[in-house]
Parts: sequence; C-alpha cells; structure tokens
Amino acid sequence: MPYIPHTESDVTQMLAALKIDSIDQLFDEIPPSLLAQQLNIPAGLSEMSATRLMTERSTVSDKQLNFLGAGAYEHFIPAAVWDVVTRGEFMTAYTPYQAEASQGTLQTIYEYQSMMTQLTGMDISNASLYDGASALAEALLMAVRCQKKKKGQTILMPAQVHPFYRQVCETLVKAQGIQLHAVPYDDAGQIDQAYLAQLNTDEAVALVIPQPNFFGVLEEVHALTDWAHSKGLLVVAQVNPMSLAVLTPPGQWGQNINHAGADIAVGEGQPMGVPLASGGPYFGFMTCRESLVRQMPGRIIGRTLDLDGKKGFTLTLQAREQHIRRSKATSNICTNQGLAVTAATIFMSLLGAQGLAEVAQQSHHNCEALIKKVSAIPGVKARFDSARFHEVVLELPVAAESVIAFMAEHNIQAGVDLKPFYPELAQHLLVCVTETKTESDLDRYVASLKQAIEEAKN
Amino acid sequence: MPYIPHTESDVTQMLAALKIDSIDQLFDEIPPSLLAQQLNIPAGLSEMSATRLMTERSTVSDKQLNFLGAGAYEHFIPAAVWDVVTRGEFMTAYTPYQAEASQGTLQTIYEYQSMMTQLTGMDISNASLYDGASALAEALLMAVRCQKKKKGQTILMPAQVHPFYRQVCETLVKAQGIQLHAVPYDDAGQIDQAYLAQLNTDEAVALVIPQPNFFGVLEEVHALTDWAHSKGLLVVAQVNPMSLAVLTPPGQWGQNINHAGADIAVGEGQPMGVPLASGGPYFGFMTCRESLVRQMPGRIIGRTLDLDGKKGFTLTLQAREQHIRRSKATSNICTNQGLAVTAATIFMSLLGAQGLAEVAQQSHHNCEALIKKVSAIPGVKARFDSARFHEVVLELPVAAESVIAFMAEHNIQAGVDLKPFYPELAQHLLVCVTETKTESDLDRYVASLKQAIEEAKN
Amino acid sequence: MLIFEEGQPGRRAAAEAPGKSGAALKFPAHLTRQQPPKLPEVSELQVVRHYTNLSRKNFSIDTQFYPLGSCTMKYNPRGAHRAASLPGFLNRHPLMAEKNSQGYLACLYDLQEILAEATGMVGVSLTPMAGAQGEFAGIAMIRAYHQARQDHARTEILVPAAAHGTNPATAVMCGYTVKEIPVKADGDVDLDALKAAVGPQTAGLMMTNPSTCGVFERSIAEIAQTVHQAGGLLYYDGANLNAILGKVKPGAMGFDVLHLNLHKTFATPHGGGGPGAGPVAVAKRLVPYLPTPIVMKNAEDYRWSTAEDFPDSIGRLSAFMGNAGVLLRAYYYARVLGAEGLLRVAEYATLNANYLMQRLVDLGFTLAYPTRRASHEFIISLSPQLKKYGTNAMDFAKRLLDYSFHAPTTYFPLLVPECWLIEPTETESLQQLELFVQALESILQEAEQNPELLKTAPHTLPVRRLDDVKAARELDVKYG
Amino acid sequence: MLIFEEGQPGRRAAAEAPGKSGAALKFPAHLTRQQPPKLPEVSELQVVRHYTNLSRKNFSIDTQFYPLGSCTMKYNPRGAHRAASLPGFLNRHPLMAEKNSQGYLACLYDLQEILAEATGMVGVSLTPMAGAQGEFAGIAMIRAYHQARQDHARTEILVPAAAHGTNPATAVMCGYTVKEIPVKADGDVDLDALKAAVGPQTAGLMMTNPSTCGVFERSIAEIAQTVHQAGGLLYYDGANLNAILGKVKPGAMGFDVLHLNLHKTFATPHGGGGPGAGPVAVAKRLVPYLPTPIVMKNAEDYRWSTAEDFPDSIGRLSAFMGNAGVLLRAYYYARVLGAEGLLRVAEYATLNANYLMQRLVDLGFTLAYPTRRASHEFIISLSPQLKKYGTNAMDFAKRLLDYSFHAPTTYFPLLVPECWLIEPTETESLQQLELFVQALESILQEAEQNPELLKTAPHTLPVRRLDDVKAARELDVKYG
Ligand SMILES: Cc1ncc(COP(=O)(O)O)c(C=O)c1O
Ligand SMILES: Cc1ncc(COP(=O)(O)O)c(C=O)c1O
Repeated sequence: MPYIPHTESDVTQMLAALKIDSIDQLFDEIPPSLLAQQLNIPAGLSEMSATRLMTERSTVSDKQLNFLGAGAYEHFIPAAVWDVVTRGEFMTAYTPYQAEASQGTLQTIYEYQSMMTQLTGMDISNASLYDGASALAEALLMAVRCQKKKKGQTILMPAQVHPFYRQVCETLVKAQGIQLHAVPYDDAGQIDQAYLAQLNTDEAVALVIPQPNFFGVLEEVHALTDWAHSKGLLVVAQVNPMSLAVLTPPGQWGQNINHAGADIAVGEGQPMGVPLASGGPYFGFMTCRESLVRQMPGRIIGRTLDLDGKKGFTLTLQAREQHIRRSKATSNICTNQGLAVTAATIFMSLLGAQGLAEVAQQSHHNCEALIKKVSAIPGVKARFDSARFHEVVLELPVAAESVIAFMAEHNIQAGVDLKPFYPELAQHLLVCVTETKTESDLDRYVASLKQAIEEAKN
Repeated sequence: MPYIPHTESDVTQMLAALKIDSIDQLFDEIPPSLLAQQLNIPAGLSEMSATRLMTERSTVSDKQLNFLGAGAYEHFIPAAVWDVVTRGEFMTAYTPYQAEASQGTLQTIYEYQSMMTQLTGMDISNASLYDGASALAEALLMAVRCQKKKKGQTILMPAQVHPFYRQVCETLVKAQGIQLHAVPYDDAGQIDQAYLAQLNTDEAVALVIPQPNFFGVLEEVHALTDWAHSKGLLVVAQVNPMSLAVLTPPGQWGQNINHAGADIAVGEGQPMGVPLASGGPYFGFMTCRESLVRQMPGRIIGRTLDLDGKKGFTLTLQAREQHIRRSKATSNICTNQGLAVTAATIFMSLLGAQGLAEVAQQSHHNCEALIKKVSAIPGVKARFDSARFHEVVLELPVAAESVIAFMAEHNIQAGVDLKPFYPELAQHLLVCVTETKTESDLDRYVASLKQAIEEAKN
Repeated sequence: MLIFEEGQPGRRAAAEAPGKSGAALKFPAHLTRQQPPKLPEVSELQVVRHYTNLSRKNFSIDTQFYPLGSCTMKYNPRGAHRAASLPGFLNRHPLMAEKNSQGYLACLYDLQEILAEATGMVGVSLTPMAGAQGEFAGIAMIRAYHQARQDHARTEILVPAAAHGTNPATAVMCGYTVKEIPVKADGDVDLDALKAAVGPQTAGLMMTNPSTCGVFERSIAEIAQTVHQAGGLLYYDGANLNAILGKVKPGAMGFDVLHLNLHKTFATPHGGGGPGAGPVAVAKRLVPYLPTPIVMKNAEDYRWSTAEDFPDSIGRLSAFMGNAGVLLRAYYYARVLGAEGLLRVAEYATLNANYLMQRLVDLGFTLAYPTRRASHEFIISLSPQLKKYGTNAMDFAKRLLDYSFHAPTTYFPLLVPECWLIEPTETESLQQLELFVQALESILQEAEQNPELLKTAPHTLPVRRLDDVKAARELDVKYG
Repeated sequence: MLIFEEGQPGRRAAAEAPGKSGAALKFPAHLTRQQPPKLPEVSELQVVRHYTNLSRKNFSIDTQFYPLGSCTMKYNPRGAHRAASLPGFLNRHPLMAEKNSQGYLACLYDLQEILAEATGMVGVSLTPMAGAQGEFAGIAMIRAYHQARQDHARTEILVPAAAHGTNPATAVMCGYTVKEIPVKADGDVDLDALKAAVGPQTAGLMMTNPSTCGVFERSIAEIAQTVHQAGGLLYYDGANLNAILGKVKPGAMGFDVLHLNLHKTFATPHGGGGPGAGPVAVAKRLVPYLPTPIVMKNAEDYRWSTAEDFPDSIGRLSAFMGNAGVLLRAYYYARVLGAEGLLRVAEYATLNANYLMQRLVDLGFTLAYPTRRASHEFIISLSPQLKKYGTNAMDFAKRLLDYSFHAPTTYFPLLVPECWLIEPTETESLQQLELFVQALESILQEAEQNPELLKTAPHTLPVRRLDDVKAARELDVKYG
C-alpha cells in the first residue's frame, strides 16, 4: 500500500485493541446511505510510471527561449538556493506554531522581514501573502481599514497596473463595497498626472503606484506620492523587488518631509529566487509604515527572549489573525507561501545588494540592447519613450498574435499580446529581457521576429 | 572572489598580525625560479554562465532511449534516494575518522554491510571499493594473499567476464607477477567445463565465476564452485547485485557441504540506486568468508559501545589499511565511494527484498519480450540458448556497428558491438532491457532495428 | 547569530551574480536608488552553512512524528517533488503558449476531473492558493449565486462554534455577517439551534465534516435539508477530507461547494507555513461562478478558459493560475494512489486515530467526546491534569518536544478547554504510535512527580520557553 | 535504532517498485534464490526519516568548520553539483555513442587541458578514481618507462618519512620495495640521506610539496636533480596542490608524473569517504604510458582514444572512464574560478593557514616547524599539554567536537608526536578562524582546570567516546 506502513499483523493487533473486526466498523457512525461507491479514478501507478508520465508531459514545454515577463521573471537562481530550501526540515514543517521546535523557519522569516524592509525602505514586513496580485488586493483592503474615518472607499487604480492584478483586486475587494477607479495612462505610458489634477478625490482613500508599471515604464513616483498625500490618500506602492536594487525604494518616495514614502508597499516576490514554475508557488510581499502595522494582514515574526534570557523567535501580533480574532481578523489568510520566502531569503543573502544590482542592471542593459536590435526591423519600435526597467512594449507592423504563434513554432516565447488587455494597443507586444539572455539569444529573437513579420505580411 | 570570503580589511588585519605586507611574502620560501606565470586557462565565469555552458553541452546526450547495459544498468531510482543522499551532512563530510562526529555515515555503512551480506549470502562486507572492475582486481590480489602457501599465482579468468574488467585486472595485478589464465566459453555461452576438466591447476589459486556473465547468460555456479574447491582454488564470484534478488547468492554456491559458497564475492554496485552518470561515481562491493577478513582491502565499520555503554559505530580492523600499515597494507585504497554506498543503502531499504525481486523479474521479463519481438526479424536471433538475466547477445544479419550508428540517429542506443571484444562474434550486439522499458519502447526498438538492417543491406 | 551578523562590509558570493555589464546604463537620477539596501554581505559557504544549520532547528515530518491536528502532516512523497520539479514544469513561464503547454494543461485537466470525482462535484477550479482562498472563492460563489437570483436579503453566514478561524474571517471578507451555531456535548451541531438560526437572511452554512471536534457529523443530511430549505447553500471546508476520502463524497452529503487543502489531503509539503493549494469544487448550480482560469478540453487539445466560457465567474484569484507546483504534486499523488489508494487514506488515517485514542484512554487521558468514534483525529482535554498538577495543555505540549515528538494542535477548537487535537495520519506506523504513547506515559509521570519540568519545558531544544508577551509588547521584527 | 529494527515483516514502500509483471518467468530452479535476503521491511516515510536523522549525526562542511589537515575541506559549490546532475549527464550511459556525447566529451577534454596547464605537464588521464589510484597509475607508468628501456634493475621506490600511507602501499602494489628517507627537524627532506639512498635500484621518489609537514620543500630542485641523475623519476602526490595552485607548477619543480585529488583541490564533495577522482598528469616521456581511455580531439570532433593511440598504455583502471560525475564538478569549478581564481585558491589558503598558525602561537601552542612558513596547513604538537595535563592530541580533538568544530587531522604525519595537522582552506573567513581560536583558548583552560573533561570528551554528541579496541576484538560488522 503506497505510503501506508501497516502490515496485516499490525492491523490485526490494532483492531483487537479496538475490539472490532474490520476497519469498516470505524465508519459505523456514518449514515450508510452516504457511503460512496468505488471512485472512477485510474488505478494507482508506481513511482516509476507516474514519473514517466509526468516527464513525458513536461518535455512538451522544455527548452523554450523565453521573453515573457508580465509579472513572472526568469532570473538565474543559484543552485544553493533550492538545495537548501528543499531540505526536509524546511520543506516538511508546518507553520511555526510551536516556536521552540521551529526556530529554523522563524529565524529565516525574521531575516526575510529584515531584508524586505531594507529593500523597500519601509518599516515593517509581514511573512508573506499568496502572490503579488493578492498582496495588492490585501493592501487595498488594509488601506480602506486604515482610512476608516474617510467617507469613501474608492481606490485610484492606474490602468497600467498588471491587468490580472486589477482583476484579482476586483474579485477580492468588491464584496466589501470598495470601488476601483481607473486612472488612465498618458503618452509616455505613465500615470496621467493631468487627469489626477482635475480629479475629485473626496471618496478616494488610496492611490496605487506601480513601479515599474505593466509596460515596463518607470513612473514619476515622487510627484505622485506627494500629490496623493496632499489629498489625504495613502500610497500603495506595487513594486518589482528586483528593481529596488537600483530604483528609489517606496520608503523614500516623495519630497514632502512631513509625509515621505509610500504607506504600504507590496509586490510579487518571485523574481527573488523563485522559479517560473508555471505561475506558482510564488509569494506576495507586503511592507508598511510602522503606524499601520495593526491593520496588516498575514503573519509577523518577532524576536524575543527565552526563559534563560537567550534570544529566540516567535509569531507575534497574532491578535490581527484569523485563528485568534476570527471574524474580526485583518484577513482570512492562514497558510502563506513560506517555502518560497525561504528561497527568497537565501537568494537575497547570496546575491547581496551588489549582486541584485548587477542582475537589475544587466537585465535593463539586455532589454535596451534588444530594443536597439529590433528597431532595425521596419515597422518595429518601442512604444513609450520613457525610462524602463527590463520590459518594453514593442509596436509591430502586424498582429502580435501571429508573431507569437510563429515564434512559438521555433521555441521562442516572443512576449505577451497586449490587445486583449488594451484594445488601443493592438499590434503591441510586451517583451521582457533579463540577465539570463546572451547576445546570441537576442540575435535569435531578432531573426525570428523578422521572419515572423515577413510571414505575417504575406 | 568566488568562494573566498576575505574582504580587503580582513586581509589587512591578517597581514598585520603576520607582520607582512602582502600575501606574496608568505611564499618567500619558494625559490623564485619556480614561480609560475599567469595560467593559460580561460577567465572565470559566473555560476550562471558556467551552468549555461554545461547545460548546452549536456543536452547533446539528452533523451536517448537506452538499451545499453554491459556493466552499467538503467534502473528506476526513487526520488527519495538522492534527495536524502545529497543532504550536506552526507555529501560534504569526510571519511569518518572522528567517529563521534560521523555516526550518520558510520551507521549507514554498517547497515550497508549488513544488507550486502544478506544479498550475497556472504559473511562480511567491506565499505566499498572504487567500482566493479577494480573490486574484481582487488579480489584477485586478495585471493593470491589468501593462497600464499600455494606455489603459483595464476587466476582462471573466463573470457566472458566483462572485457573491461579483465583489462583492469591486467593493469592492477600484473606488476605483482600474477597471471590471468583465460578460460574459454562453450556453445551455451558458459564457462567451458570440459576445458576446465582437463586443465592442470597446479599454479592456479582461484577461479572467477561471473553471474550473470558478460553475455547475460547464467553460469552453472554450483558445479563450477565444487570443481574449484575440489582443486583447492578459491572461488571469486563476480555478480550483479540486482540479480541476487532472484538468483542463488554466492554464499550458497556449490553442493560440497564442507566448503560451500564462494570465498569472495564482488561486483558493481551501480544497479542499486546509482545513476548511469557517464560511468561514475559507482561503487565496487566486496564480501567474503569470515576467515578471510584480515586479507580484505578497504574500510570496515564495526559496532561498539561508548563510555556510557551506548551503542555506536566506528572504523575497525584498520590494521589492514594503508594509513596504519603503510607498505604492508592489504591495498592502497583510501578514499572509496561512500556517497554511492549511501545511495545504495537507501535504495535497498526502499525497495526491500520484494521490490528488488520485482525489478529483477520485470527486467528479465522485458528482455525476454524483446527477444521474442526481434526474433521475428529475418536473420536476427538470440545467440546463446541458455537462461539469461536481462541482457542478450543478438546475432544480426549485418554489422552491429552500422545498426548502432543508424539507431543512434534516431536517439536509440541499440547496444554494444561485440566485435572489438570477441572477433568471433562479429555481427553480434549485446542488448540490455530493464524494468524501465515499456511495451512501446520495445516496439520502437524493433521498428528501428528492422529499418537499420534494411538500410545496411542496401 | 543572524545572517546579517555573519557579514563583513564588502564580502560577497561573487559567482552568484552575473557581474557588471559593459556599458553602465543609467536610470533617471531622481528615480535611482542612492543608498544600497543593507543586505547580508556574506560568502556562499556562509549562506549554505547558516541556512543548513537553521533548518536543523526545525521539527518536520521528515525528522519527527508530527501529529498536529487539523493539519494532516502525512509523508510528502519525494517522487511528487521530483515530478513537479522537472525542468519542463519548473522553467515554464505561466503565459507560455498553449501549444507549448499541452502536457502541463493535461495534468491540470486530469486533476480537475479527479477532484470532481473524489468530492462528488461537477465543476472544479484549481486557482485558490490555500484553504482560506478556497473558502473565499466558495463564499463568493454563494454570494454570486444569490445575487444572480436577485436574492439580496441573504446577509449572514452560519458557522459552527468549532469552526476554524478562516471560516468566519472569510465570511466577513465576502461582506457577510457571521452567526455561530453551538455544538452539542457529543460533538454534533445543535440542530435545534440551527433550525432557529436559519431564515431568509441565511446565505449559507460553512462546516467541516468530520468536524474539527474529530467526529463525523451524523445529522449532516438534516442539516443540509434545513439550510437548503431556508434557501441557503452549504459550504464544505475540506480541511478534514483525509478522514473520508473515497468513503463519503461531500456532494453526497448535500454540500454545494467546497475547497480541498491539497497541502493536507494530497500530501504536498507545508514548507514551514506554505505554500498550499485550495481548489474549489462545486455542484451544478454554482459552476457558472467558478473562479478562472480553468483548463478546458476540446477533442484532443487543452486550453485555458476565456471570459466567454465563464461570463459570470467571480473572477480571478491569483496573478496567474494558482500554485501550479502544488497542483502538480497533488496530481502525482492522486495518480500513484489511484482509486483504491485514495480510499485507503481514509481507512488507515481513521484506524490510526481510533487506535491512538484508545491507547490514550488506557493511559487515563480524558476524551472530549468519549462516546464517539474518532475520525482521522480526536481531542483530549488536559483539564484534569491542570487541576491535579497545575500543568496545562501547553506545558504538556512543550515537554513532548523534549521527547522529539511534535506537539498536537493545542487550544483548538476553542470550545474544548485545555485541548489537544491529535491527528496521527495514515503514514505513521503502529510502532511509531506506541513510541508516542510511551512518551506520554512518561510525561504523565513527570507531571505528577515534577510538574516544574513541564512548566519550564522544553529543555533540550535550541531555545527554552519563549516570552510571547514580550514579543508583542516590545516589537522587534527586523534586524538593525 | 537500525533500519532493520524499524521494519515489520511484510511492510514495504510499495510505490517504489515496479510491481509484478504479467507472466512470472522462471529461472532454472537450481539457480533460483530460495530464501529472500533479509533486507529492511520499511515504509517510504521510515526510510526518509531514518536517513535524514542519521545524516544529522554527521559533522560536515555544510554545517561545521572542518579544518582536517591534508583533506582540503573547502566549500563544495552547489552549482557544480547541479551542473553534474543535469539529466543529459546523469542519464548518459557510459558507452553511449560518441556522436551523442560530444558535449560531455568536450567537458572532459577541456578539463584535461586545464589540468595539464595548471600542473605544467603534457599529458593527462582522468580515469583514476581517487588519489591512491592515481598514485598507482603514476608508479605503474614509471615502471613501464623503466621496463621499456629494459632497465630492470630498478626495484625500489623512495618516500619521505612524512609520506601519506597510500604512497608506500602503492609502491608495493606496483611490485616495488619501499625505502623511507628521513625528514629533518626543519621539515625538509634530509638531502644527504637521499643522496646516500639513490642508486641504480631507484625507480623513483614519491613526494608531496608542500609536504605533509605543512612546509614547502625548499631543496626540491636539488632533490629532483639527485633522483634524475640516479636514473629515477619523480612522482608528485598532488594532495597538497591547494597550497600552490597557479603559484608553482609541479612540472617546473622537476616532477615527471603526478596525480591531483580533485575531491580536495577542485572542491568536489567527499561524500563521507568518497567518491574522489585522482587524474594523473605526466611529462612528455611518460605520455605513451598513460592509463586509458583519454579524450582526443580531431578538428571539431571529440572521441575516445583507442588502443592504436596508446599501444604502450599501462591499461585501463576502471570499468568505464573513472568517476565522471566528479570530473564534471571539477570542470565546473575550474571554469568558475578561471586562471585568476585558481591562483587565489593558493594565496588565500596560505594566508588562512599562516594567520591561524600565528594565532595558535599567540595562545601558546607548540609548532612542529616553528622556523617555517606554513603552506596551506601546519602542524602543532600537543606533547607539552600531554606532559602538563595528561591530555593528549586525541583528547583535545574530541573536546573540540563539543564546540561544534571538526577536529584537525590527528597523529599524522607519524613523525611528529601528538600532532594536529590543521588546514583551514581558503573558503573560511577570518571571523570563523577567530571562533576556532576562541574555542581552543577555552579548551586549553579546561585542560588546565579539568583535564577529565577532555579525556572523557565528547559530551554533547550522539555518542560519547567509543571503544575502538572492543570494536576490533569483538567484531560486530553486520546486523543479525
Ligand atoms: C479546519 C481548517 N479549515 C481551514 C483551514 C485553512 O486552510 P489554509 O491554511 O490552507 O488557508 C485550515 C488549516 O489551517 C483548517 O485546519
Ligand atoms: C597526502 C595524501 N596523499 C594521498 C592521499 C590519498 O588520496 P585518496 O584518499 O583520494 O586516495 C591523501 C588523502 O587522503 C593524502 O592526504
């Protein structure tokens, strides 16, 4: 019996101790009418057969040259990261409820929290949320709670926040009567400040600022932060943590000395050592201003002392959480993304500030190099003339869809077609280039793109 | 500096403590004429670039359907095996010289020794030798030491012992004046007993019995063992450990109750949980009759008690080894193949006797199934009409070389051409089939073989 | 020592970064970071050694018996981990073209089918990233259902008092108020109270069965009828599905919607707090509202659902499609177990729980529900020991750690004083259970003879009892 | 508890085996096993838990500072492990067609080139599976060389008294007798004794440089000249190459043949005893005798050498081509370090050793060779402590384990009484060295105040001091 250690004689002995004749008797409190028939599920496989099955299925997706980004980024992950993360003691432990028997996990998260506050320039970090999208939604709920005194519940949500993130926010906040007010982007692909200037903000409680935004473009975070604060709005920064190695951290956004910095900063942690893995498990991070901590969702680890006065780590501020506060909790989250956080912690330790900056710089550099190369193709050019991080919106002379399909035939994942999300951006492709790409990768991309366009034109 | 933690200020502090100005001064005892120029070796790579380089090089060998055996066998390895083996505590420990700080490794080897004596039916196992070939050579040296009273130093070595094993034995024993006397095989692909019957054995000290032999054929181990013992020869069994799940173990070879069983049993441990890995690291195992233990090469782990009377494990009988006995040691071996042994120990625990028997049976079954299928191709048939384990010599109507080349083009590794090793077996192919092959794998093989033969005939 | 404290200015693991590019491209000055973040400055060896040694301070399934009630800490097959880590899965971008993703989509599609069959439901969405998000999805679907019917009066979700904290928290996140239904002394829901509570304001009832009391709710059919008759829907919290897998389908009990905790029932690793996966399965009337995307099959091709397939969906719950790696592990697990194997899970989990319960009764421990069969878990109350020796449930738990057993869940469910919720799971052997019994026997003696030993426990772990109050009062949540 | 003792008759990890085939094919009855071997009968969880917990009883580089002299316990890069474990390498059958193996062959070819360059030699064979087998190959080549010249009188190999045990053992395996050359008080070989010892019977001299005394042999040029003039060849035991990598090429010192311990100098993991790899490199006159196979390059293609390439080879040393996985790791390591990185290895290993030596002198420890620079390692003698406190080198070593440091090599080389051979390696930080110094300072105090504490150490490990004598007398080397 796979995974079940019971021998016949074990079972006999156990049934005897229970004074019953069969295991079935243990289910005698269940109304017989409820008992199921044999499940219509295939018979069990050996590890060998199951592994073979999944290996065959996985190879379909093998060896693609990947220029997809859009919220999930292919960065090189040192081997040490997952070799250590997948140690049984990290991987097969539960949430650290018994602190004394979980110091490994607890100290790791404490270190993670420390790193995230450094990276974001914020005061406090939690221990993770599910992913970048749900972290943003939780930040909106948190912002509303922090702004309870305000009469409205509207969030200003730029259109160039990741479309899927906006959808997730819709799903998660609408039941509580919270409105998302769409803020348009301007010609530079940035938040339209002129639009904001004329906006009635009475009902608004927070402004979301993506940095970089979905187009890969950098926003004018200082001006936006100052504007939001001047209107009594909280600033929710939605940031790529890798970019923070080189970009001003949310904690330093704005020039208003009385209220500088974003109030909540969230994002997708995946770039920090977590594989693309078809979309998850990743992790959402959340950091905030210290004064807001009691409205923060998710676990927080604190350092304290033991009976002997020795330092140790434990779950803290649990009065925010569902297992203590139930219906009054800051969120329903329980299980989070601990293992991915462990990976990120090790990743950040290995890379350090300088290593992260190199990754960020090199990604940016490669993206710019690709733009230069593709711009030589007639009809292809970068759409927004703004500073970027490592993604670019390419304007094409043909439908992006056809280019994607053509290049996929040649095992190149060309980018994301923007048309479904931005009808005004038909024939636009969102392309990401990270430090993993070599000169010859870029050349392969360009050659294939050229062919794809010619093909599409014929 | 990759892997070197020293900061500039660390170095300054250290040099100051040493009262020198530069690291170079530490080399001032070296005659300057000896100092090297810059090495002509490529500049260093990042982990990312080195990984990419090796990934590209590795993919060349990817996704081959493998019917090669000949001493290295593709068996399924449960994931748990190497997940546990590659834990840092196993992988990055040295030889367990400090027993109290090495109980993990020591107990594992003790368990391994216990399993190997069970599997082989022998009294004592060492902790491993390099591989199956060098283990056989060490067994010959050991046999000669055990037979010191005999006048000769000749080993009877069947021609159907793995050709590479015979070559390794040549290399390792010839400097000590030991002769290998070739024993021919008969029509059944087995040791020619008629030849033995007429042989003058005055100079001989031992007979090597391979089971199964290089042709995959089972030898008449009982008769051979009895014959050897009747002539005062030691029996050195060279066995595939996987086969011992279903075949009579060397410890029970022979019917002479006064001297039953092989005296030394060796073999390649790779089938027990060690990946093909281009040929290594594998491990050679060696077991023997208790009376011979003081001539055994390699480490042995013993169980003993600690100061508190608690059981523990330690290196024992070290007086056989080079670090104690130097020029009088039983062998020069020091570093062995510990990590592969750890894998084998876990593998055997997971499979158990029944699981190993299933692997052996299924491999045998698949091999017979392939023989049946290929026999339908005109001119193709199994060469020796004897019981086999999981390998077969196929007689082909064309040169094996051309078949191998053709099938390699289709990513099938067809088998080993026997011509270079046995000129009399031109147009013969040694094929291995293990439990990893499915019906459709066999069909793919057969179809490709058919095509290859047709191609070669044209 | 913290990883930060092991560093030295300027030290780094140089091989791990790509190095500097030729041209140093600049970002606009005002958007450029001025001070680098203070991250650890350490060598590769230091990192590996630090985190390897940290890991050794954890208890885990791989190293200890871990009978944490409600958490189903069963063996996490290493084969599942390998299968999910195959390069084709691990390096696959979530937005990779469907034509390059057929194998991956096939796995998810099959998993959807398996979960539907195992739960007796019709539609499945795999996207929720943990149990609590599954709950959200489920309650949001209930809400969408009522709204679609213009039934706006339904503002209340009922939960039994024994419910997990995520249940009421979820209801509130979905805009509902929560009403608790009492549980009777025999562990079953108070049916009269339920009948009194339901009404036109009832949107639905959330419950687990077997409940967190470790017993099977016998009047489930009547409960379902009661709620349905009042116009409400039934939500099944699948955290305890391990107890009835293959034995009873939640659909058969009358539930309309449920989530599964794949990180419990389907043996995916908990990772020291996560990740999990909380797929939702629904009866026919809720299918239109399933969260998206879902994997669809046309003839031989697999594809992602589009907005046209599910125009009434509650929407998207994750940036991409949930915790794919967890789903792949669960799929592997289901395929290795097969129909018979899934059924055995429930049988042996239940056998272990009942046997262990009996053995603890033999030792003199007090059951919370002495007249009942255990499900896959059961509750003892340490109130008698608190009275006699002054040692509470936590003291016993901490002392158990010294014996190298992880403690059961303590103080949950809240309604049993000084309780332990004990879940041995089906992957532990009789001999392992007996070692646990021996440890408790010994601790019971210690409680009698030397209660201080328990009150100051643990004594053999990296730290002794930690001061939680200090942790909350003097917040120290980051280095420096 | 042994894994056997955790089993129960009939238990198994069922998913791990392929299951039974349809037709039960039989082997001839007399060749068929009658009794199955008594292997453990355990579940998958039991196996994982058992061996995970066993591993936790080891000290290792990943968990402790491990200054084991002569063993070069430096950080083993995880990147090398991953590269060598790529499916294309791991699943590659050793006899796979050359055309399907070009990438693999390219790695080995490049490694041959790198090792030749780093050692100043002309030919390299990668096949020896550890240092000792490399030594065998080297001495066998020396033998083949003399024999080819019909110089049959050479029957003796010289080794310095400080030599590692494998050196004399190897010489004997190659059919030679061994003569030891004394070492002077300053750690250098006694040149007069050497001059007296060489002659027409001299086949060669085996030595390390720096020697196992932890000092660089200063008169190496004269030694080489002496041996060469007598018609002997010089063998370099590369175990200490870490000390001079990139600084001094053994070829430049006059050596004719050498082995490298890739599991030391090239950072491949020791695996609790193995595997290693001991490639040999030779000067021009020994190239014809290299063990085979070797990777050859024709234009753009790589291929294995054939008998025609090396008709005079000493032959084959392993069933296939040595420890391929170790070679791939070493190749990765060499490529990550590059020329500058390899040189830094020697520099920082030497810096660490000399610094640590100075710090131990500060504490009052006695150096074996006080007038000398340390190479990458150095020797202290604990004779004074034995005299003063009755605590010997082993007592200090065992006590050090209690401080969570692995002990240095004890009682080797044999010629220094109560010695410790200490090798910190270049991958340990100054701060780590200081922690080690602090521990020794503390142990020194303990030796003075409470020598019993040392004599009965260790006190905090899974077992206390083990009875080795009993182990050898009452042989218990298997279960049951
Ligand atoms: C009964 C019950 N319901 C719900 C949950 C929530 O599941 P998750 O932690 O996956 O969000 C849990 C798990 O902690 C549980 O035990
Ligand atoms: C000086 C010296 N020579 C030779 C050897 C033998 O190397 P190996 O153990 O790889 O056979 C060693 C290692 O133990 C050594 O330290």
